[in-house]
Amino acid sequence: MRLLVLALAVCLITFLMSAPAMAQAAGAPDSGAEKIAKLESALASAQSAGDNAWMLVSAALVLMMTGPGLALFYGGLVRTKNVLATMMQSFFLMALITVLWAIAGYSLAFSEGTPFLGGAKYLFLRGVGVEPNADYAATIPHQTFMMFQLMFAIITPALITGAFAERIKFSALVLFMCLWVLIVYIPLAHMVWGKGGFLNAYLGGRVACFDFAGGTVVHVSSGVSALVCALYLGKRHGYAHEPMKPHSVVLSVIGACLLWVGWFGFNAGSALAASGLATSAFVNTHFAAAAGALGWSAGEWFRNGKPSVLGAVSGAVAGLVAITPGSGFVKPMPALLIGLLAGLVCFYMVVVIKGKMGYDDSLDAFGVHGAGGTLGALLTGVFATNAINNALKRPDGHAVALGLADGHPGQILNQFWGVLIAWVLAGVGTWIILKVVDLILGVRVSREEEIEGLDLTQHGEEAYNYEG
Amino acid sequence: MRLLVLALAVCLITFLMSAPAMAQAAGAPDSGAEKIAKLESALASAQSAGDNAWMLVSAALVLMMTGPGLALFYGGLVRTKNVLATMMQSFFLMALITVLWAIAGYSLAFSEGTPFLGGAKYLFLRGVGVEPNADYAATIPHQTFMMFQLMFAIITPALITGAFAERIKFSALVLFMCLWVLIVYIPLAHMVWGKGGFLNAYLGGRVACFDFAGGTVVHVSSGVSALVCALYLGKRHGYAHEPMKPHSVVLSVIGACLLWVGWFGFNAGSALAASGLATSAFVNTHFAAAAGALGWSAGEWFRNGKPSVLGAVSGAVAGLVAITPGSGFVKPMPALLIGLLAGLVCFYMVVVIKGKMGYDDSLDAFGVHGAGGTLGALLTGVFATNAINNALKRPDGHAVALGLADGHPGQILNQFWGVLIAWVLAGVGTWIILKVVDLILGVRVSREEEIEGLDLTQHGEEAYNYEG
Amino acid sequence: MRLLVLALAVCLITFLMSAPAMAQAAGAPDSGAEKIAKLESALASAQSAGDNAWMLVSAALVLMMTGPGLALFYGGLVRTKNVLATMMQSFFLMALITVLWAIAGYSLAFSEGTPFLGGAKYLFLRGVGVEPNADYAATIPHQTFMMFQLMFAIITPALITGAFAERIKFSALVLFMCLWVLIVYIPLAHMVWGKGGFLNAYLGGRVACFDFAGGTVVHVSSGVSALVCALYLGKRHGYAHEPMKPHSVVLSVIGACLLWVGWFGFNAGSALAASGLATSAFVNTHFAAAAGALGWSAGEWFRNGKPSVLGAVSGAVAGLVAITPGSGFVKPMPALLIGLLAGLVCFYMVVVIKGKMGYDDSLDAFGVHGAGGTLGALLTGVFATNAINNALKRPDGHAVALGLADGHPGQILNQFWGVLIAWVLAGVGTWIILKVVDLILGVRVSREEEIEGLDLTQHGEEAYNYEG
Amino acid sequence: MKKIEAIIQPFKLEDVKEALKHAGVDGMTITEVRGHGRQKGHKEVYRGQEYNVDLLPKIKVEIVVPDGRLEETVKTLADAARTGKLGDGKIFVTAVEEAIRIRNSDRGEGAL
Amino acid sequence: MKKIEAIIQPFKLEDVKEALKHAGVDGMTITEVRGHGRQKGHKEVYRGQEYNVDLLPKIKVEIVVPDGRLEETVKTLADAARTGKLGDGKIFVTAVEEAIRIRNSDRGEGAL
Amino acid sequence: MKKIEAIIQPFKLEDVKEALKHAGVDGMTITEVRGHGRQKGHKEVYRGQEYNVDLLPKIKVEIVVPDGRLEETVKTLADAARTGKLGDGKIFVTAVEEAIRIRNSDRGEGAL
Ligand SMILES: Nc1ncnc2c1ncn2[C@@H]1O[C@H](COP(=O)(O)OP(=O)(O)O)[C@@H](O)[C@H]1O
Ligand SMILES: Nc1ncnc2c1ncn2[C@@H]1O[C@H](COP(=O)(O)OP(=O)(O)O)[C@@H](O)[C@H]1O
Ligand SMILES: Nc1ncnc2c1ncn2[C@@H]1O[C@H](COP(=O)(O)OP(=O)(O)O)[C@@H](O)[C@H]1O
Repeated sequence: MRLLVLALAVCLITFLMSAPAMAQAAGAPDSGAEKIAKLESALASAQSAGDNAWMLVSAALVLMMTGPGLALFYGGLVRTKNVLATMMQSFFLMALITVLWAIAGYSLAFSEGTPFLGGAKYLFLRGVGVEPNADYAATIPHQTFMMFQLMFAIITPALITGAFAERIKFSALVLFMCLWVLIVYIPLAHMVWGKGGFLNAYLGGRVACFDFAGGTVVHVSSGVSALVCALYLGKRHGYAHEPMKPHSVVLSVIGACLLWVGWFGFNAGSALAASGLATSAFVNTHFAAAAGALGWSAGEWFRNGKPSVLGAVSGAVAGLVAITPGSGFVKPMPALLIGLLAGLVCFYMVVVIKGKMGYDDSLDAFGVHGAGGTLGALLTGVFATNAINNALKRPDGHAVALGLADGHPGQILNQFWGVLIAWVLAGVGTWIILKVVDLILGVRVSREEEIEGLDLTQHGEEAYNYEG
Repeated sequence: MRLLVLALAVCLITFLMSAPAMAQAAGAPDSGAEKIAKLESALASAQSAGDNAWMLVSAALVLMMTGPGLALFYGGLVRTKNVLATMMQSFFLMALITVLWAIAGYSLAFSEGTPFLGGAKYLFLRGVGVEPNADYAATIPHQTFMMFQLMFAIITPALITGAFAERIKFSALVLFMCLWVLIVYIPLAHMVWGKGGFLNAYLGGRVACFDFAGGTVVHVSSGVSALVCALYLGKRHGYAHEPMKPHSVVLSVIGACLLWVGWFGFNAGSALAASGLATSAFVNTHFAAAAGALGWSAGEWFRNGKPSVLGAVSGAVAGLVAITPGSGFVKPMPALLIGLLAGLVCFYMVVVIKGKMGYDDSLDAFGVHGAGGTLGALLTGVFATNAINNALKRPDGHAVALGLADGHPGQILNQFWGVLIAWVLAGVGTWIILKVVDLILGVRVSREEEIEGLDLTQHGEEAYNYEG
Repeated sequence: MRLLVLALAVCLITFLMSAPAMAQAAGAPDSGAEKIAKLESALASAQSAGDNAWMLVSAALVLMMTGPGLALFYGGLVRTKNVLATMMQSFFLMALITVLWAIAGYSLAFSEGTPFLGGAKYLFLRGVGVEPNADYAATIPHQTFMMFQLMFAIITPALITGAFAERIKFSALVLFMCLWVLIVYIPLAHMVWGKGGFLNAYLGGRVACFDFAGGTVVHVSSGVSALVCALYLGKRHGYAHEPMKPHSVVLSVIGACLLWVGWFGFNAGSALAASGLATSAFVNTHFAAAAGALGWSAGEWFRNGKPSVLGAVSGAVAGLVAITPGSGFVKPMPALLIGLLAGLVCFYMVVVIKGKMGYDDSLDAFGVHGAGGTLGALLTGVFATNAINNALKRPDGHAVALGLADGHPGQILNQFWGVLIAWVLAGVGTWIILKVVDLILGVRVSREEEIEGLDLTQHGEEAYNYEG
Repeated sequence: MKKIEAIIQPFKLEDVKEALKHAGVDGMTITEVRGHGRQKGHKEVYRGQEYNVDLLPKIKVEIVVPDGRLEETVKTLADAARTGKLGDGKIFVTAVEEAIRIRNSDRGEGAL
Repeated sequence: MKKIEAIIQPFKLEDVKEALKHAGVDGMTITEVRGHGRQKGHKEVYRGQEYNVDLLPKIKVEIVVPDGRLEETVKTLADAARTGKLGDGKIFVTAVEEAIRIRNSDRGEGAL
Repeated sequence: MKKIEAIIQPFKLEDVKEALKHAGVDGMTITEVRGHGRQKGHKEVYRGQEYNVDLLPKIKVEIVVPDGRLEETVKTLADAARTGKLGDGKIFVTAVEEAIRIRNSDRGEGAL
């Protein structure tokens, strides 16, 4: 009995002695785990703050590309009598597409549906709140993603306006753009970027086409549509006979600079986070713009004996267009090369080919965005590398080989399919929409209105009243 | 004795055996706690980096709204002979108010004092360092907050300049603005946003008026003051007889675009963090601008048979004004509605009412900011919901019902009080200040100077010398 | 034996009883440590997101300073016939310097080498990836740092163009700028900011010269070079006889506003993080700009009886220039003072001294950047304080006394050495480069070309074709 | 036919136009010009560079009238353009030998 | 010598220039002017403020020709500028007493 | 009275103004015009679209003088405007029948 008592006592004492340890041990993990859970949630918030800061800025930058960027770039290139109408085409789209997007556009592009078109889940933005949508961007509010994408849906149709500047009826433009966004842009955006989209390399697409920031979705689609518009509408009255010099190259240079700056949001923002990938895209964007400006300038210096300012800025835009699809996939030196090629190719398209073909793409939306976008999309297949973008993993966790640079030449074919689909959809879609709009409203102003200018006839205003 | 020895031995062995556990247990929590403390401080730094990044950008964006944004928007609307003077009015305020703010303005608005005016604590920015001021914004340097608020104090008086464009004496403007910021703006800012302010819903105000980004503080105050200025100064010489067309609608469109882009900093920056709330405000801002542009354009299309570019941009600004107070309180669809209503109402104010009333609010500072701000402040009472902004908690931790949408119709009355106070303070204050300035310096230039233009007579320059 | 059994049993039981505690204790730290490690890496990512967001924005802002900012500021100041050529000088540098930087510039400036020039490590940006370079900025991708620095290398030569506006041959400009960046800018940048640079206060320099954002590297270097250029090229044809009024002060005001906004990226971005230091620099930048505008305006009001708009914006730029070196070292009130002094001194330089000396620094690159930069660099030695910037530690961990304000008057001498080196390098380097370029290409256009204008003769374009 | 060429103050254009309309004169052509005369100019200063601007903005109004309407038109115009201050401007009258309406090749006074 | 002063529609300038070139007329001076006549203007509205713009942009072409070339030049010009609509403009002919070529002080018809 | 109408190179305006001032000629009206003549223009290229610009910027100076001052004024003007190169411009002289000073309705040479 004594022994038992003793044993119990010993046990008790020992237990008590170790009790503090246990208590500590039992307490520490608990409160530690809590703290860690708290830290984890605080961390998610901190990560989101950084990424959201960048994405909000990016969205703002992309809006700035359309207005005042593109409005100025295009506005400077037309004649005085059409400058307001041209700027209005960009500005009004900022308003129009926003409403369309809020009601149905975002849902049709980004909710799950078929491989070719999204569904109705997000109509009226139901369910699109501040909680992240992990499919697209796990660290930023879903609405931030929605808003960023909206800015793309605004600028893309705005790019087309370059093709029918100085002769389209404003009412026709409004109808055309509504239909074009619904019929051409949204399906294409869904195919390339939407969950389950046919060409979406990341979210279950059948053909893995890489388009980081919109080579096909934005530039090929708008550029090809621009060509169709230019062909359908016909030349401006007096084209190639009367002088149609840009009324203010100064405005165009300002616009081009703002496009360049805004494009950082466009491309680096497409990383959807303030990550190293965003930096990569930022660097590539800048390098391609620079090389594009040099390329076009070199072409002009060689051909005309002097480089023009309009040429330099056009070249920068061409470089920016061409790097767009690959901006988050290629290394800096290839980015320089892509930009340089784009500068030269678009120069050749605009200066030589357009002259030979004889269509009147007033502001060269096709020559720059169509040609540059196609070139860039294909070169993405050449230079894309998982050294820059390793988001795509094999089942064993290794990064997938991306482009020819990674030893995957087949990617060029994938890119080709993406481009082809964009060409066909944009070409056919635009033609049909133009036909429909023409039947309903007529697309082109009368000869008299064209001579008087769109500012007065479509909007009842004059851009400049210096003598006042 | 043996037993005792045994017992002790047992205890010792057991103890030793459990010792490692204890050691570990004792060590782990300690070093873990340290690490966690370190993590917590690093986390605060990371959170602050994200939020500060966004807030610095927002401050920059709000400055950009004044210059070049507003300078261009207003500058384009006046006649050639007054464009520089008009731009100067915005630009000079960027300098003048900054110094005022550094010396006394910030302290009077944001340090604790009475419900109607702050105190002297922060004179010369004493004590305003990089440590956060948790009352206002816990995750960003106090100076960031001070700077962000300064940008608001700059643009608000700049908005008024639209009312007395083309006829005010520059020296009078300088004196007027100093007094106006001290007597009208700062008290109002303190009441609505300052700790202990009379209308501050969050920091101990008596009447809980919601004004997320300045519907009353910025737009009602400037708009109503503008009306008083327009009435006091009288019409421009030749008003309604000579043409006073905007000398460059192009400049105004650029300005409006920059205002739109900058407004993201204004409204989404008012979340004081790169949070989901910032995203909400960003979305609402954009939606209201878009709907406002469509609203005004629809009005013009209906009334004049064609929508003007100046109308579209004016409508966007009206939408932006109206959403400002509610941008961090309402859902996206109500934001669309608020914008649309603002576009229509401000169109009606400027085109119909102003014509009937006959005052010469040269650039429609009242018609857009006064009317739009009032409308927006009241509609905030209708649509504010804790589903978007749940910062206001009941003692039991539940979010307080905000507006009519949350089943709290009384908020509309609260909003009304806020608006009323702003109207009265701005109206009476401005009138008195004008009287005083008129006595000291005279507010209006002579008839000859007005005909020759303010650029030459007030600043000795001409805006354009193209023939050079 | 029983005792032994008993003892063992006791030990066992006791052990078992404490085992859970041990298990917990052993398990908790392990998984905690893992989690903490994970947290730490996640934290680094969150911190980086915030800082990178700010730095990408800053880089974009600094690019915006050159185009459209400086392009507009300078473009507005020249005559109509030279506006495009002037804008081109800024724009083309955006392209040219980028390629130079990618190939060799960054390496020569920022890889380790001698105290006077960097090495070849980063040629073609080898090894410059997304991993941070802890020497320069531990929390952002190395490429972000490289890109931010590139934007500085672009704007610095662009500032010089103000000196030979309206008379330089474009081909000569291209060659001159390539050489100037290689021979003047890069060595200076390496000395002040490069690891092991002679003047680098933080990374092993011999003379601790403080230059937060480029007072010597950017402004003294470009300003002094501008003076040499103005002297070498001689006056414009018709200088002081024909009127050479700014063709559009409006453009210059827009440009100055964009410079002001962009300068936040320039100075606050030089904190290389979205930290409290960035906020300090932001505040100082804004305050100095404001005070500079007031200073210059006061000078004009006193001298001419009225303040001009061009004067106010010039003063703001002067304030911005002068605060640049000290923006991350001084308190807000001294920043106000520095700005005010800069406004007055640069006003005096441009209005009085230049007139007396008789050189034709067309756009006052020397009067503003040379004088303002020198003033600011010296005043940094006066007002720099470790209350704002405590990065420099003594071995005992205390912050080093920085300027006179901290009781370290010797710093003014250090600053003087920095300024002197910059003056000499810029002065001698520029003179030699001009000589070489003149021999190869000729630097100045012919009298006929100058009369016809650079737009037509160098680029084959006209800026405005309003009559179109 | 006579051509009346009036150099007037820009801010008087509206008044002149109205007065002429009342007087039944419809056709006119205006040009933005700059004039130098007794009216003294003003000083402009750009960064310390002073310019004495002595070419001031004016509007030139050209009206071709039948001989019979000359005096009346000149008087109407001058009255409407007068402020009584230096710089009000001048009116010059020259002979026009022929006038042709491009639209239909009408000639002479009927073409006005 | 005679001075031909034609007010034409701006968009006709190119045609007129070409026609004159074909007709061997080389020297001319053009000015941007605004004209008021039978052609009715248009309404512009800025924020509800309506303006009836009745001064429309025109181009004034001035050509001094030897007497012998007057008719031919006028005809060429008028034909090229004609659209047949209101607003086509007018041509006025006045006598020029002397012409001097600044470059070498040539005078008379030889100076043209 | 005579009207002297000179088309000169824009960059010569300052010299001409000064010379005229020295010669005691105060009143003048100038207009920005574009001229076409022997001086060949230049090529401009915008995105591959070439334009041969053959209308070059000129300044038109108009001076009405009493008959007696005609020759002196023309000479002064021509001398100041001369560079000796193509494009220097022309001077045309026409008769002015009447001049009226709007301010006070003075007429004739006294109104100049
Ligand atoms: N001799 C002249 N020839 C041509 N234009 C003249 C002449 N004198 C005056 N003018 C024009 O008339 C305008 C008014 O002349 P000014 O002498 O200033 O006033 P006022 O006619 O009242 O004496 C001048 O700005 C100029 O355009
Ligand atoms: N009497 C006039 N004097 C000067 N210019 C005139 C006169 N009548 C017409 N013009 C000019 O000719 C232009 C065309 O005249 P308008 O009456 O509109 O058409 P149309 O010549 O076909 O009848 C006017 O805009 C104006 O510039
Ligand atoms: N016949 C003319 N009628 C009207 N203006 C003319 C005529 N010939 C020349 N001019 C004007 O004179 C300017 C100079 O003429 P141009 O032939 O180039 O040089 P130059 O007078 O030295 O021979 C032209 O640009 C044009 O404005």
